[in-house]
Amino acid sequence: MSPLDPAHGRHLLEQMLRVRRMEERCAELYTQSKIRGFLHLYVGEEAAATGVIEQLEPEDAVVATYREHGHALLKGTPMTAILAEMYGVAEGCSGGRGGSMHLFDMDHGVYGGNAIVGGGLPVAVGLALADQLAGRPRVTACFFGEGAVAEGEFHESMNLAALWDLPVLFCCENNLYAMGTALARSESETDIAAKAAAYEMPAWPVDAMDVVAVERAAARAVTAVRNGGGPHFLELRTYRFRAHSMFDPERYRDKAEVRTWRERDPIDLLERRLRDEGSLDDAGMAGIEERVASEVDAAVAFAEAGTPEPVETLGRHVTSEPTGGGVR
Amino acid sequence: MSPLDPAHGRHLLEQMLRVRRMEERCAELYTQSKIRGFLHLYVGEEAAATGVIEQLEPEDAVVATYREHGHALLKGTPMTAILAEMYGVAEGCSGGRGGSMHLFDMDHGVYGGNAIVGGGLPVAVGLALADQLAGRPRVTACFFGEGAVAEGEFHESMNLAALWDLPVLFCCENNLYAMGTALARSESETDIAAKAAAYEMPAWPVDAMDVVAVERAAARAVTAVRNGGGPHFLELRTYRFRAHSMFDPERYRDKAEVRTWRERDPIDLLERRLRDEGSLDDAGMAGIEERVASEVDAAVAFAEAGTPEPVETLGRHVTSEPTGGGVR
Amino acid sequence: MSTTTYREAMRDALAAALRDDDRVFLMGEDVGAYGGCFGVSLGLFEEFGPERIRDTPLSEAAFVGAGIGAALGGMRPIVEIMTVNFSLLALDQIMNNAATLLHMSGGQCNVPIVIRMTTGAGRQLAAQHSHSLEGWYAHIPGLRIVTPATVDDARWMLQTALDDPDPVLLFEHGALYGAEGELTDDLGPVDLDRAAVRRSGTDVSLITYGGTLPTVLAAAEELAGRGIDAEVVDLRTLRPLDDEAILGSVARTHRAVVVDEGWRSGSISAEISARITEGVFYELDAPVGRVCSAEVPMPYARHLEIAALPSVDGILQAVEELGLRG
Amino acid sequence: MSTTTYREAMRDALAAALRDDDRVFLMGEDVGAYGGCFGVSLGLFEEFGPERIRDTPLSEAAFVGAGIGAALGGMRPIVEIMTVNFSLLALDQIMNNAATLLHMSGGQCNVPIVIRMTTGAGRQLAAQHSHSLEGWYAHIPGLRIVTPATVDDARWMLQTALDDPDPVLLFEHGALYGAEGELTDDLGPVDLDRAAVRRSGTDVSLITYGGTLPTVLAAAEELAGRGIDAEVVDLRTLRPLDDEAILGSVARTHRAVVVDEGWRSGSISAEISARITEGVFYELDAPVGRVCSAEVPMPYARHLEIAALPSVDGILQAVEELGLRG
Ligand SMILES: Cc1ncc(C[n+]2csc(CCOP(=O)(O)OP(=O)(O)O)c2C)c(N)n1
Ligand SMILES: Cc1ncc(C[n+]2csc(CCOP(=O)(O)OP(=O)(O)O)c2C)c(N)n1
Ligand SMILES: [Mg+2]
Ligand SMILES: [Mg+2]
Repeated sequence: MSPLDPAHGRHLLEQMLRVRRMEERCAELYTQSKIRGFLHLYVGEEAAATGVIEQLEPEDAVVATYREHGHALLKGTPMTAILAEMYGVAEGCSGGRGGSMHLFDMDHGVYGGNAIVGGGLPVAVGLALADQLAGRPRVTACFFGEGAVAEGEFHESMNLAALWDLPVLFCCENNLYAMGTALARSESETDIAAKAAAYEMPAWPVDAMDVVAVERAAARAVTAVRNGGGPHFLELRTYRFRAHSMFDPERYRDKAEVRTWRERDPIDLLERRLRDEGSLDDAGMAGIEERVASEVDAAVAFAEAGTPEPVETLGRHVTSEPTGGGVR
Repeated sequence: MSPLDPAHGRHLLEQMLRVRRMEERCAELYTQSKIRGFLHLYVGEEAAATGVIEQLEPEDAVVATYREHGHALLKGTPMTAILAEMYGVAEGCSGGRGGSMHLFDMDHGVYGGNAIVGGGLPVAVGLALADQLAGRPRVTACFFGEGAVAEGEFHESMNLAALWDLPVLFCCENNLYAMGTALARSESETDIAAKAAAYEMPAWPVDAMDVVAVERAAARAVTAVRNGGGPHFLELRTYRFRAHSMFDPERYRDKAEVRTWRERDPIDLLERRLRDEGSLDDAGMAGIEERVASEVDAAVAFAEAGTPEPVETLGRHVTSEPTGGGVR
Repeated sequence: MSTTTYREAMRDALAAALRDDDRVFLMGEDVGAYGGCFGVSLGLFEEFGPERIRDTPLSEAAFVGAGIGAALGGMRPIVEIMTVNFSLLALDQIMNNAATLLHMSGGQCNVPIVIRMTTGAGRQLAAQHSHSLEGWYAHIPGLRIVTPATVDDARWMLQTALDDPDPVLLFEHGALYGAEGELTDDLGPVDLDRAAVRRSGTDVSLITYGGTLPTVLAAAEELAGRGIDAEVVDLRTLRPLDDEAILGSVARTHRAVVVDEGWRSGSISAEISARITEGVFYELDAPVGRVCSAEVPMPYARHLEIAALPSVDGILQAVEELGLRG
Repeated sequence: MSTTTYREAMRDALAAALRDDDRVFLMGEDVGAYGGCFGVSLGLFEEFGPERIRDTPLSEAAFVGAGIGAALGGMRPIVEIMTVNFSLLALDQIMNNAATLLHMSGGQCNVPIVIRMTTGAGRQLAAQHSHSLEGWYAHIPGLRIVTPATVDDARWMLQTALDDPDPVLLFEHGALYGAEGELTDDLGPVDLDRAAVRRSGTDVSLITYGGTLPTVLAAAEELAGRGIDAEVVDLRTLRPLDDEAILGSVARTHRAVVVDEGWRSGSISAEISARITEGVFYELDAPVGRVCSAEVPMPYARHLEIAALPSVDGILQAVEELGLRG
């Protein structure tokens, strides 16, 4: 293993930490009822989105699920806009109408935030189709959990993308559970990457607790996709450290299993490696933590200062016509 | 190739001919507007259903598509009831309410006649689930075209059946076209049997112009399914000699291609073989044709003599309550 | 009589059905090991095991279709769909098969399935988890649509639904799960063809069902304080509608407001309004009023969500618009 | 002016849109090599090639979803679903995405897609190919539902639909394809917000759309012979409804019958009836009548299918029930 470029390594660490610390604060805010609805945390899985999105260009597109705070942040959505969204205020990236599960930010290529499992895949295929038709060298990265693999929309989308050679990168975040359902209880074939063979799509598994491994795989895949190599598929093997959502009593898995996975916390792994390679010391780490903390603080302050949309505008954005706030 | 048992060989030939001659008559009746709606003929594909259904027990179940006249007939539905159904009369196997695309006959295990491509697969899975739960050694054979493979319901059903080890036999009638869409224009991976690997389901392709080959494959698969071997998958490679339905001008394929396939007409192939093996002579063939012709004549006469359901009963069978013909 | 929650009442109903009839099984996403997305089936996995409390993959079309097939095969499946929005993935199976097989087969293929799902808003789950589509489903011939609103109905409707030889869709409003109420022991199967008058009154009929029943009862209380005596009709079943109860009530009160959480245009309220007009036009002292949800995909923000939903104030205003001032 | 069929008018509309705007493409099952299930797109494959006349696999959810994504990506996709019953497979994408993305994203994500599909009965295609669900779709906020009934509308509505920044569902009644009519050259984009009065009259408003317009016009002729002067309103767009046109007509005639091919309960007719009651109650000389399809999955047998559908006789009877006898 050759040493990581120190600056880049620290950058990756900071990116993951931004996601982690933001979400830890979200969890607190949830218990204070500042954030409501469903809240799905990405804690433990940060290396997956970080490694992939690091390889994307600003104009590239991301389609994600309800567990997408990290994806939006890493793609460029300001943390302020994300927190404001969870507060349900006008300054949120979706104007307070979407909430935690529906972060949108077209300026940064963030196309949701789709809370129907599997529902984002056809949309990602369509974005890629538009790019192909328009001759744009854009890549659409579509994130989804391994639970989505059982859905018909997964299957149909995989086939369309492969049949039409579309520039999509399918990123399956295999964290072994769909809510309480372990992979082996939902798939007759548990080797997710192998499923891509049924569509003649290049696919391979990646240790997604190792952000560097993810980045390496993503680099290869993104390049291939961008250069007309058709859709690619990454199985990002990861683990969710926390409950599925804030309501989940986690009856379906062992504490010991969680403990074992926590030993491979992607942030700890990278921190250790950087320290081992002499690229990070206590002061460096403290600097990162401090920057991140102040970004989180600022985001919370921003959200706290947000303004609710006037109730009179309830009917806005149902259709595009300037309806003056009325309901069509 | 060891010679076929003569009696069994002639039986298979007669079964295929029953389907062929019945459908040829249907085509005529369609041009006379005796039969209406959509009419999808199985001409050229008879060996597929014949070979498989020959291996089923009377209590086994069949779920098929809108191209299911042969399946119903072979499973035991009287030709009279089939013709009457296409005439839309009360004596039809679905009381005239289903028509060509919706032949039902619970007494013979015929569960439709489903005209939503892919729509029968989940139902077949459910029938098998009921059998498994009830401990019945029944097999459900589910027929569908290769076009259905692109549908999400195909994928979901394959996974459920394999995951739960259900006694279903999936029979994909690969006739290379879904209406006007050639297989290679609809699937990125055109090896249909290989797709079953994504579900860890035993699967293999069969030359379905050869009824004996189909029977052999079906024997193996049905036995395995019945003995708790879980779902199996047969790719029945066949060809449709006629148009998709009576409306299809067949702009999408070469006449030459059709001619080439017609050289392997499953009925001719078997007839030739039986003659070569000395199991069939002109008199024998004439006898079969005669029996079949009179069955068809009788069926048409039966349908012609059928009685339309009284209009007052329109609302029957919407719900089960004896509604006295009213609409709930 | 005892006090219990709607959630527990529903769970008791499931447990009783599973105990009484070997053909009954429960199938759906996370009904087993997880204990049910909203905790309804908690503990059933332990009692009845993984065959009868069957966790499914995320495959709404296939497992609803499998329920239909299992029903054809003689079982009595109860299929749970977590949230009504996800049921759209299974609509082909629900409309093209469950609702249609009996007719298409000329009366051969009964489909005795019960499909349960959570419906409704109020928990800030936004536009893909919050809709109220039960009234929309009531458009489909061949289905029975039931909407238990009380603890008793949560406990006692399921058995009637299971006894129905045809498909029943049972909608549980998410906001009701935690609601407490009096449970009548041994009430026995509910007559699903009959609406229930939850409060008698003479001045106006407030017609509702499911999640909005508590709101309507609160509005009726408020009206009582203003000297207006409202009758509250809980439809219970949206298909078929109990015309006799609806028209009977309006014929007595001469005024009606229909309240439901569906979007207004094309809502079940429209159907009820049309039927009232058709049935007792000359009894009406004022046009039938409707209080529905605003026609927006449900927004996340709390104040917007509240504004989108039927409220006591909205009902009071609708009553006022009938010319009733107490 | 020239005479043409509805099918050809639709094809001309498609061809013109494809010629005018590079962002437009047509996608669906067998729209290309086969020439379209009902022959609508015949010849377009040859003119525009397989990229823009794009045959899809049988994957309704994915190709409708891909149309949504392509629309987000700046294209103007026209997605064809062969028959309305198959659209149920795509309902998740239609309701949870197409209709919802704009709102959920706080106004960022327009979805300028046009989804065309064949609707309706009359060709003995039985219970999985014959339903009329356009009125049912009109329940969904965020969608525009249009139903061309004439050759002119078949030719000229598509462009307005494509110009709409939001999703439009365009329903073509299968029985209309072969219908001939006068085509107005260069009529230009139709105002989809406006219903059209297809026949003026003073005694009763017959309100309809799409496939039942010819039946209603025939009924109006018949009524004229009996001395009853019926006004025929073609709604054209089912969402949003043109309240002004509807209420205006009824305010003049004081009587209304709504005719549509959907199942009666929860039909768009119910909504129209409710709105008329709400809007012009005191103008009504009789309750609003409805003529809809019988609430059965469509049977195959010709006589049963005919009996299930709205008919001239049914309309005449409904008019008679309003107390109008000419
Ligand atoms: C179609 C649909 N069915 C069910 C749900 C409820 N649900 C939300 S998340 C989830 C589990 C998904 O698991 P997975 O795809 O592995 O993603 P993860 O949550 O593990 O990231 C379920 C069942 C849903 N949102 N959409
Ligand atoms: C869900 C759905 N989409 C489209 C159709 C229209 N359709 C009927 S048959 C058919 C082709 C099916 O091809 P395949 O599955 O290969 O069966 P085959 O007709 O070749 O036997 C199509 C597109 C349908 N009936 N159902
Ligand atoms: Mg997961
Ligand atoms: Mg085929």
